[in-house]
Amino acid sequence: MTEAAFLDLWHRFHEKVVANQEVLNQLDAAIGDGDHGTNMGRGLGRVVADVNPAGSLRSSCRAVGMKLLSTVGGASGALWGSALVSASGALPDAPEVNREMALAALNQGVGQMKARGKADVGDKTMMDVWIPAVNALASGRSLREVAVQARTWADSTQSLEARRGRAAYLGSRSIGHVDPGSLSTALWWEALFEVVGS
Amino acid sequence: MTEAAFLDLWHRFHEKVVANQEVLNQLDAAIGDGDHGTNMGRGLGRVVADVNPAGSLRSSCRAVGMKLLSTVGGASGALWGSALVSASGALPDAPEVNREMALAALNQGVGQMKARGKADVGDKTMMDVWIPAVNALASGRSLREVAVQARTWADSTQSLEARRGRAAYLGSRSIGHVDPGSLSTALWWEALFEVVGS
Amino acid sequence: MKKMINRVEAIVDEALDGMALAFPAYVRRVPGTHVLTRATPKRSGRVGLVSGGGSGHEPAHGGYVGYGMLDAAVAGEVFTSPTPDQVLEGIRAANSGAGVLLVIKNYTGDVMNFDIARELAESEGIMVDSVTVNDDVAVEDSLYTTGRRGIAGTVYVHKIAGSLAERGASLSEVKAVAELVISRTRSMGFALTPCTVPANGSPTFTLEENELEMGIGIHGEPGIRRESVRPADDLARFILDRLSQDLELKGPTRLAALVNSMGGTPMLELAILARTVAHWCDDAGHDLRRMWVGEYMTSLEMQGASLTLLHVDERLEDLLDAPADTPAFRQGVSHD
Amino acid sequence: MKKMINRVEAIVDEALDGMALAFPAYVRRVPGTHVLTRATPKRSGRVGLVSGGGSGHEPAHGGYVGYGMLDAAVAGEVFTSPTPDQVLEGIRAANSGAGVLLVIKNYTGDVMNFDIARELAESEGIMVDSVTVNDDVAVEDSLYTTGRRGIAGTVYVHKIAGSLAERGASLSEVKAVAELVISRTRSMGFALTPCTVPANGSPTFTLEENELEMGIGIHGEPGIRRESVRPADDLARFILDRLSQDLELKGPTRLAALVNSMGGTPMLELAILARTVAHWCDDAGHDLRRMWVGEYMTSLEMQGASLTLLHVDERLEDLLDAPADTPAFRQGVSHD
Ligand SMILES: Nc1ncnc2c1ncn2[C@@H]1O[C@H](COP(=O)(O)OP(=O)(O)O)[C@@H](O)[C@H]1O
Ligand SMILES: Nc1ncnc2c1ncn2[C@@H]1O[C@H](COP(=O)(O)OP(=O)(O)O)[C@@H](O)[C@H]1O
Ligand SMILES: [Mg+2]
Ligand SMILES: [Mg+2]
Ligand SMILES: [Mg+2]
Ligand SMILES: [Mg+2]
Repeated sequence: MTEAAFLDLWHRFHEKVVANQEVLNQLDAAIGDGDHGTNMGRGLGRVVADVNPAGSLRSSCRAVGMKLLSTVGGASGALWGSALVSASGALPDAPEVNREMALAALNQGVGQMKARGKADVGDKTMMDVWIPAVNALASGRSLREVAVQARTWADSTQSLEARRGRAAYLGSRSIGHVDPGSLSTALWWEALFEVVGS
Repeated sequence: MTEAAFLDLWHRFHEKVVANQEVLNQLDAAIGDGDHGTNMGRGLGRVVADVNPAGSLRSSCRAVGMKLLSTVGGASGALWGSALVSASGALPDAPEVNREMALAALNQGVGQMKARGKADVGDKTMMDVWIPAVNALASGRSLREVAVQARTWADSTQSLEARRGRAAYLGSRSIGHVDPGSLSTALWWEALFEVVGS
Repeated sequence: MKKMINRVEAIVDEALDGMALAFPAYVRRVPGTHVLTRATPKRSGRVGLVSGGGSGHEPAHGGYVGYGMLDAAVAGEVFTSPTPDQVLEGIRAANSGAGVLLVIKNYTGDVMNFDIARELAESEGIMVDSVTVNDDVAVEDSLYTTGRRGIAGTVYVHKIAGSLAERGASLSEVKAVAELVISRTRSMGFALTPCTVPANGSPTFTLEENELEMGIGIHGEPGIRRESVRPADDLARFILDRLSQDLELKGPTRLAALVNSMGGTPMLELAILARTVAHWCDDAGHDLRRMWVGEYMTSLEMQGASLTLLHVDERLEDLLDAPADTPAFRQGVSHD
Repeated sequence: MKKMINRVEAIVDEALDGMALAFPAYVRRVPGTHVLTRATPKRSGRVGLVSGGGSGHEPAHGGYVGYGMLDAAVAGEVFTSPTPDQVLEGIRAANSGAGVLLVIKNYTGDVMNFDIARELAESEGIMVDSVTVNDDVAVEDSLYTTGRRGIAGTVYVHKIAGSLAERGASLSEVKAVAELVISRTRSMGFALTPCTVPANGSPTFTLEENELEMGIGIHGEPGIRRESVRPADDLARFILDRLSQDLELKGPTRLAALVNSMGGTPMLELAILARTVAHWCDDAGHDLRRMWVGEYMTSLEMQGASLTLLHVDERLEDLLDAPADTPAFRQGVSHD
């Protein structure tokens, strides 16, 4: 993956989030506080506007992370931001990265999310997409498969009772609604597939 | 007029105000603060419950006035209350009163209202009923005629711009609505006619 | 109508008890009345200050009973003037021999009921005088009508006259400073939503999603004009220009400003108005000495705000800033 | 959506400016940040107190910056945790060498963003510790979930830890008292109406005329249960029983109580709740030492209220009653 593709990923992700901003807010309104689309849209808009190629994937990944950290706010800002800052450490100070290193960085980032957020699969958070997705990739599944599956994993949060994040306060009333962070994460995987192809 | 008739007057007036409470409140909501029916209903309810015959029209008129003064509140409470207290001075310390003395007491009461409220005919207040009514009686018209006319006088406040009371703050926006205090005053005249007959 | 109450008929009674129970160090209820008076009376021989009016304007007026402000507050039913017998109880509670000043908001009902109470008190030998606050510029001033209403600016009168009374001034001096404040105070307010008088159960007017009522009073009554909603800056500047015209401010002036919530408007939005007030003063070269922002004189749960300007001088400013200690207004905490 | 604002995107920025312009004697805005800090810093060498969270809870938290309470408050967008860089600015502003205590309300977003900021500050050599307030009994407490939310009881932590810090206690002492307060504070709230997050433009939930949401948080989120509206007394007693159970109050206890408006509920109705709180304490033989009634921790214009009980002892009571002087909370005025 080139640095250009990496930055394109964030452009496409931003577009998708903006296109789904209302949906994301409404999902969050049902089981949270209704701002997930606004938060992600605001932060990604700033990434798109402010982050320029640096000739180094490590630098640009870190820059995207820092930007999200300081502009998204909320739970998702802390998780996305610190995951990317952490992942950048596993990326080379070079304008391109191979699949193996990219996977290592992904693992690093998801590990950071898990450590920071203390959520696991089944807690009805975006981890319900992140964890199966990196596991699938690690076990050799194609990005196409993962990108398609991501939606399914996101949808499957509907039947769960939330144990982490704001939705957990609703207890069993959280059942029946898709987790907004899972949906935005699925959008990210779709954007990645569109940029990288297979 | 006997003391019994006098006290019956307040019973009937109370009934009429309660029956028209919503209308009075709505008229007051349009150009005031929506409480005229509530205020009069509350005070008259207390008159009906608490004022007993005293064998003296002067005493019972004063008692009704004091009761209204301490239970109605608002502009109407001060006006009705102080008018009745003042009128009682013109009534005999006896259980009955003739037409002449009753008229003198009415005049005394209306004079007090005028002094206290500084409103005259045309200001869109209950004086638009009180003043023509006592004038008509004084010039020999029958109580029946006055009781019928009272409604007309009240209705005619609709086209006026308020110059006194809360409705005055609306300026020309007060035009087009009947003054609530005029309507409750008309109800009083109707009650009086029902009690006294011709 | 959805309200956090028990019974409509008991609202005022229970709320008065609630104030006395919540702030026992500040106020007590005169038994059997609608009067809140100071828990610790002010030093005897000082002028007493009494205000009041209909309920529904909280923290006015019970919230202003205490050191440096009122000695007694008299509450009527919601948006209904208190009755003369109750006002008389307030006067009695506030009197310690040096006389009592009544601070009346200019509404026909309030003026008449307070007047009657004053006559009753005087017949008991209590020295009573009164001032009538009429700060609302929305209404045309005229000798031939009821005149202007009293709204949020009333709290400036409580504060300044209260502090002068606390310092031991005579009844005529306290009255004079109250009249000075009245002559230099102007206010105007607007509503984004109406409010519901409990006894009625439905809002006193209705507004579309893009409408506001300009020039409202504090009893849920409609204002002088219905307008389109506009940005907070425009609203504030429009009102401030009106106030400054009416105060006949010629050049840079020393001012105090009050940004008052009608009850339902949150502090977040008030702060945005406050910002514009400061900017407007800057633009005009005025010296904005003091700003109060919050709920001072409300109309139940109505959303909206009023702005008040007070043209201060050194003496008024000193009295405005003097310590006060009441349930709803406190200042002058000493730091160590 | 009808709000007294200029532009949705500018609300927080303009409101922060407004606070600084309205209360220049109390707070200033750290330039270029969402941080309000004291206009006059506390004596150097004392522990700094920093709190914050999303906007929309005014007067929390900027209104509590000042003598005896916070040293800095960090504001996020409406109902959105502030970002770590902003919290770091708050920590820097509050630090005068003796370390900084972060008072965090227990929400995943707040906790994570404050944690990251703490790591950043520590890497700059600033001593930082934190406490997490989780007073809301509506939510089940459990190690396997997010745990309970922090709501209005947070203000007790500000007040008591703030006064201890003001007296010169060490970071570990200030943290210990904050944790003691947290362990003895319980709250629960309900909504009569929802609120509208400006960026969304429509209410987060809808309620019928006879419905309320019980067990709400402070971000417009739905509560744990939808109920029929009932008399204020019933509501208050139901909540107080829950709080007292959860506090495991065995017999008569010394208590402080906070009757908090969610923003749109007027003081008139709060006073009615306050009355019931006092009666409930009487009935149970509790010694109700101090009551606060008003807007302390709000959800924009939401109508509703929360009740908080704090189990005090002599030391906590002394700290609770110690002087404080901030835009929104003042006590300890000396009378002459
Ligand atoms: N502890 C956690 N671990 C992982 N993801 C979480 C956690 N808490 C919340 N999330 C995710 O964050 C999303 C909410 O983000 P957002 O609405 O932007 O923040 P906030 O909840 O602070 O308003 C949730 O839908 C969920 O997917
Ligand atoms: N100055 C006045 N003189 C005579 N009648 C008046 C005056 N002011 C008000 N009124 C009468 O009082 C009525 C309003 O009474 P009410 O609603 O009970 O009191 P308030 O206006 O204090 O709410 C008006 O409709 C009008 O008829
Ligand atoms: Mg959210
Ligand atoms: Mg009326
Ligand atoms: Mg009235
Ligand atoms: Mg949020």
